[in-house]
Amino acid sequence: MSTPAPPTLTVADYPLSTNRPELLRTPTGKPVTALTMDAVVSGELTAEDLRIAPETLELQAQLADASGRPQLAANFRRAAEMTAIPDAEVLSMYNALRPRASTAAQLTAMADRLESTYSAPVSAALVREAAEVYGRRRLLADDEPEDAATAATSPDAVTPAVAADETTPGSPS
Amino acid sequence: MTAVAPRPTEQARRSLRTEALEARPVNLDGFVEEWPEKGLVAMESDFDPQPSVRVADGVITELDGRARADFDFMDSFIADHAIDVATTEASMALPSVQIARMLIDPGVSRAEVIAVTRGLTPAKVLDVVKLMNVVEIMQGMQKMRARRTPANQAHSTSARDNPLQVAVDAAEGALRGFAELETTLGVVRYAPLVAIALQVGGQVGRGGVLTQCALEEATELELGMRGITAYAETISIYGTESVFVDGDDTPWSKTFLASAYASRGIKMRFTSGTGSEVQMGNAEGRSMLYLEIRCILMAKGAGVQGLQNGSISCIGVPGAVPGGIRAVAAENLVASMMDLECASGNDQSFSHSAMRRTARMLPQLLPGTDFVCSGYSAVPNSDNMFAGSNFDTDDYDDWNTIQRDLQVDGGLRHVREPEVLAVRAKAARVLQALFEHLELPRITDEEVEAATYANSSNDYPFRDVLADLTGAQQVMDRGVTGLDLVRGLEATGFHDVAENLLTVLRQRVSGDLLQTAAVLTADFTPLSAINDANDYAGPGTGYRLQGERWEELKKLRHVTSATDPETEVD
Amino acid sequence: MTTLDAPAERTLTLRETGPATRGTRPDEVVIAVSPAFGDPFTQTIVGVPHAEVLRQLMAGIEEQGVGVRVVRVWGTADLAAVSHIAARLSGSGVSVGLLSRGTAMIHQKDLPRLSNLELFPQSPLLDAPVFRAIGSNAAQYAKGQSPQPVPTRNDQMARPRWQAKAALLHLKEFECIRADAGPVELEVTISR
Amino acid sequence: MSDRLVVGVDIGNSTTEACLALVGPGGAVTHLGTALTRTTGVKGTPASTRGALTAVGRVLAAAGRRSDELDRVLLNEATPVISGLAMETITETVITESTMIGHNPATPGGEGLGVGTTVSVLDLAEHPVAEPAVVVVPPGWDFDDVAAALNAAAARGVPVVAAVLAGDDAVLVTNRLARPVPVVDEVSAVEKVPLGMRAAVEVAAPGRTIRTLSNTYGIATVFELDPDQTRQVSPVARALTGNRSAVVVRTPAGDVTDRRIPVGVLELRGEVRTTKVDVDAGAEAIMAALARVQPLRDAHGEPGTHVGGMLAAVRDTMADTMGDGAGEGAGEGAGEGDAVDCAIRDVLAVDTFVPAEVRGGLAGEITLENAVGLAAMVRTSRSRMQAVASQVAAELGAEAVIGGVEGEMAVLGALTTPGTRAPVVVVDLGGGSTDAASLSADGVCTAVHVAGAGELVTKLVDSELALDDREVAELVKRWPLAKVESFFHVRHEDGTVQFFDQPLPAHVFARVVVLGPEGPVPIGTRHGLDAVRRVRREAKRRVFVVNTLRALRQVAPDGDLRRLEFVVLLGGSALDFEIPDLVADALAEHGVVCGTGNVLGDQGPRNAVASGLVAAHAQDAAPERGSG
Repeated sequence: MSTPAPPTLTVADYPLSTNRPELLRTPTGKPVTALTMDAVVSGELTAEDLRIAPETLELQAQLADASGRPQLAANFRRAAEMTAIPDAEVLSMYNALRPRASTAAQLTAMADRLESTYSAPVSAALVREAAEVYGRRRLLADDEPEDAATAATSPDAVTPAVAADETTPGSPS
Repeated sequence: MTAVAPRPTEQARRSLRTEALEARPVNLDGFVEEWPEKGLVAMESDFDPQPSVRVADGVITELDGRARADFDFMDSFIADHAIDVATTEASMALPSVQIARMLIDPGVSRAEVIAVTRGLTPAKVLDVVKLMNVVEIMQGMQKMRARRTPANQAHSTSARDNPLQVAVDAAEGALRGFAELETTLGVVRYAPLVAIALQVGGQVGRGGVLTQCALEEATELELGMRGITAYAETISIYGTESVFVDGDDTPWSKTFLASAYASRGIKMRFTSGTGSEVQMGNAEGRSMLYLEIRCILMAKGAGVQGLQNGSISCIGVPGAVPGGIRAVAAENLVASMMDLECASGNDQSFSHSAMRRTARMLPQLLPGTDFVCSGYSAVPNSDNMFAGSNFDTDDYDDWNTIQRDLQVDGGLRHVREPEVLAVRAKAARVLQALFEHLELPRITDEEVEAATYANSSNDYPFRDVLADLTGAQQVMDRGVTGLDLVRGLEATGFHDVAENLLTVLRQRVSGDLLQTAAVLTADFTPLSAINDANDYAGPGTGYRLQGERWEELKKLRHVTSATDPETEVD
Repeated sequence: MTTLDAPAERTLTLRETGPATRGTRPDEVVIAVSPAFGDPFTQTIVGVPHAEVLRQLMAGIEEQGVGVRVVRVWGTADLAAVSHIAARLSGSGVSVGLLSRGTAMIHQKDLPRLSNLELFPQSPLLDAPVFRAIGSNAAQYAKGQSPQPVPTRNDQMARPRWQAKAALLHLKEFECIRADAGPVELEVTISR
Repeated sequence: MSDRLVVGVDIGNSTTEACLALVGPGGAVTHLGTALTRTTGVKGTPASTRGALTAVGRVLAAAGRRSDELDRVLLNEATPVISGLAMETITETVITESTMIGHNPATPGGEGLGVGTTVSVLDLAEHPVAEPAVVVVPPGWDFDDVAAALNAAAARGVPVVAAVLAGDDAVLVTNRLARPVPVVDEVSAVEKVPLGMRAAVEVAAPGRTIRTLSNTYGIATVFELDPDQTRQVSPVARALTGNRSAVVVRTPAGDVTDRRIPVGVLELRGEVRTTKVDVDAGAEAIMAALARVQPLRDAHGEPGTHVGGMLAAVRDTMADTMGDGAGEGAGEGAGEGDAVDCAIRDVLAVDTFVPAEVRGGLAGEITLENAVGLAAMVRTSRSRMQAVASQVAAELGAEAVIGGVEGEMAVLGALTTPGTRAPVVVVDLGGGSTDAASLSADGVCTAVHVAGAGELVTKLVDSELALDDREVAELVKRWPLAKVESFFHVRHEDGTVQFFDQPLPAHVFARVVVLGPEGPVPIGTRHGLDAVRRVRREAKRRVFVVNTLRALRQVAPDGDLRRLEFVVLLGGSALDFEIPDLVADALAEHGVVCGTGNVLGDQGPRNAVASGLVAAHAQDAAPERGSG
């Protein structure tokens, strides 16, 4: 992938699907215009063709920057890095970031893996930062809940520790 | 030793008026006195921190009276990710009353307000909105809403998890105007079939509708990755560290998850709301709104494009304390002030009183929000598997009439019955053909007929649950994707529906729907806070209900014709 | 005449008789009440007197021919924790945990603390017959039988009516926790 | 001449199977793979084409081949089969004048026998002192108040000898009596107990059963009956046998009857004669009648009965299925112009029982009423396979030929099982029907289809265990049982114990469970493990063993099973963990070697017909090429 870096985008380029389709490619390298019904029916297209490419996420990050949303842009840049990580590993990494799920060493190893295997320095920095805060807030795997009698730590807690007389707070809606 | 003696009960004579009042539905609702020390208070509490910020070497070293060494993880995350370090000291130096006035001053643009709010701490935000009454909150919302054009979202579920019902009610809902459709399950194993039904039904009703299925994270993400659903919003966050941990997450785990969704091209928003922390017993002595503002800033720091808030499933808590619904309106405003998409609640059973139910939603309906309801029940509430919404199908005509009375756009419209029946019948036939094509359990002609004319799940023939669950498992085992659905729709002759779905899937490659407050219009144009930015600048500006759309909203089920008063307008 | 529909007003007396101990009888169920049960609270969220709650739970257990002990847990008002502490004190390993507002749970000592045999989270929907059934089921589990779970009820409109009061009662109950006090045995007297 | 790529496709009732192979010039066969999918629509109709294409697509993909490489698609001559199930309850227990209560509450109170006059607790204060009282307590009474009322009466000198309660309070009341008496509780319709009548209440010690009221002469003694009266009460005694508690009230015309419900007539039309049989005569009579008219040409049930409705529905479904293609099939030749042949060609009747509430019962008493389960099958001679073949050919661009009768192909496929040889009989244990085909030593093939298979087993399990949940019934049928004895161990149905490191889920604690593929599933029944196992095995025996024998008798030389040598079991139900053993045990008595097939040496009982089609094609091909 050594395509020349596209020009920096402005908000006028949005939506890319109508204004700049020529910039859009699938992870398999097909232009977005190749995603036709004929191609679907003939079996040329696979589910892989309908994923977003890291380059596209970078374009959207530029748009987010241009519209004054640096955090959103940072999210897209982490996402661009994560396109390379298989679905199952993404989920297991997420689970490893849950409170008291990992030791400091495990989180460090995960950050190293993000950096070395997936060239994902921004995501790795997020994990390192989590490791630092978890250490300070006693949320690493070796830490005991501060109040063993009342804290709930299990993900499959059937009872929220507390007043759950109705639905669980924050339940989907 | 404890001894409990019976309490004497007195039987004083009551007036007939008191009896009439006692019989009013509002008296079935629960109300409690405030208890600020424990956080059982909406937004005015002496126990909330005072605003403050200190920056040293480009790092926030003090936040709302707490030194960096004492930060809990919410403080840390907000300080390091949400607040703009470069501008925070300047923003914080502005008097709260000045910021509050900027929010309602038509002469100050949305962008100018955002330039200030990006540097505010949670306590400062609270200090600002505390100055605003509910009308001012609405004025603020009118300007600060991210997307210029308001929209609405529906729940389409079934008490029997009947995929056919979900499909036809999704189709009708899309036809009536909902831009997003959400479902969930009673029996979780039904999810693949119901998610397919929602997606397909939605595309029959109106091409470009976005769908999601609320499930535990792994399955929800998997359905999204496969292109069976289009977005996600059931990613809960909380305002205190202890409750966040009770929910088995942290700001970092949720941030990672947000990026995971974006990495698969899937639109996503977080969920939070006033009352959840005190309901979970760990409000740490802070008011409900203060804690919700922390959630909103956390969401912003995570870089997620939007938030579903407005108390959501804890609405009974703010609903029971003084000023609680004002606080709920304020939390929606704060989400918009933080430049996030806001799906503004009104999605859970709230009151026994129809009058209270209506009053509760006016602060969102009147100014307009990105999604006025984050779940208007597009099925009767008895079929609502999110435990009931503030509005359901029985309220369609009332909602349409209120839109017409006040000339506001709540995202819905009246649709004539023949059109409703046509899309319901078509959605049923499409799902029937698709199920057969995918070798899923048969949908009979009798079911199609019932679905066309049904109201609730009781009006459908029973399905063979065993066969359906086996079929649902096959969908997962065989790795059926959105592309397979497109192929099946095309192969069974429903070319238009196949095109609609393919176009929605193609959006994923462009990532356009990842931008703030994005929806797809009927002609598949992504409409977001970038190309449909809210440009409200006082009377005569911003989104106005006029022209073709206003003509559409003038229609109701029964309107007497002026030309021939013996007939009704069709 | 007195019926279940109009329970007689009874006086509940709970006398502490010392630290709670682990039971040895395999045919007993331990009922554990939360810190505020009986005092300062006297009734559940919907006004079922605590005397009646305990009387019906105990009757359900007695009808199955199983013994019962009642303890109070002082250290926590978390239902799962209250119930699990009681299960570990129970000779059969089966317990019923009870919060002042009425929320109840059947627990078993070998289960993880956050799991349970049966949970009755909707306190506004629990009345005397349900408490009787909960006691009966707990006793049947203690005997190694497989009772049909007590049907749980659901009411979408419980949220607007009871959600805030439940939160309030929960906060009040937490105020009564004595963190350093262990569970104590109670002698129960219910009289008219 | 190079090898040719062929695929055999078997469109069965529930699954469609494919077998891909290379056939060499000399007829040598190289198998490349097999595939399986669900049959779409009814087999042999154009709707089933899609399943066939799916199966072919899958086997090609798995072998890395393209459809344009195919030389030929070999289809079986699949004739549509539609089956149906119905059940009729044929007995009914009726109690008149509320003569007895025999519902067996879990926890009665006290022990022994009390005989006296029934009196409501409301009237107890006025009850004469000399008269022994059986106190009847309506719903809503608190146990403390009941005990107080009984103690007060006893203190007044009334001999309180027993009580009958509406609520579940017997132990509670007994524990509070100064002098305990037998108490029967949970009598939901207690208001129907006649007052002022002589009554007897008996409660046995835990683990025992009553002795007096379950004995006709015991009742006669209690109520001082004459011999004629004694004769009348004998059904009461029988109905109470095995209970731990009971109440008998002496009323002028009280009775318990067990009557037969007329549920209509089944008309069986054979080749030469027609006979009618009452459905309530039971399975044995129905099957005997069927044997007399064999071979069956059609069957009809009385309109308005379940059986009549089911038979009509089966016939209508077939007529609709075949009628669909009336226009399009006009030029197909076979069956053109004929009325669609939709006759019932076999029925299987099975005696079963259904738990039912006793009419006139006071406490929701349940008895096991007799019932007859009936499976029926329609098979039409009119095939629309030609239409399927044309569509398959058009889609795949390869020639599609209809090659041979299912039964023959199944035999050919079965013969690829190591250790078999002709003469051989195959039995296909399916979902809707059980099929047998035999190949004699001289190459003659005969095939039969009989009604009733896996689906009937599920239905019997569901109704006999009163599960009312087909999903659980299906699990019970397919997987072994266990009892969860603690959170860390289960006892399997064979008595062995398995321990777990992680606690089992809470909802299975102390329950009888099915050990399904996704972990233990609790069975919602009060029955113990042994009872569930017995029901399951009996259901399988009554359907599969009976049907295998029935089918084999029709294909065996002179109907003599002893003249069969090899029997190979095929089909989905041959994968069951115990059905093949049940069948083999039954056949062992006749000296028959019986086992589950292993097609191609690695396919188990699957893919026989598809493999047979390939084998037949290769056999045909070889001599042709040799001579030509």
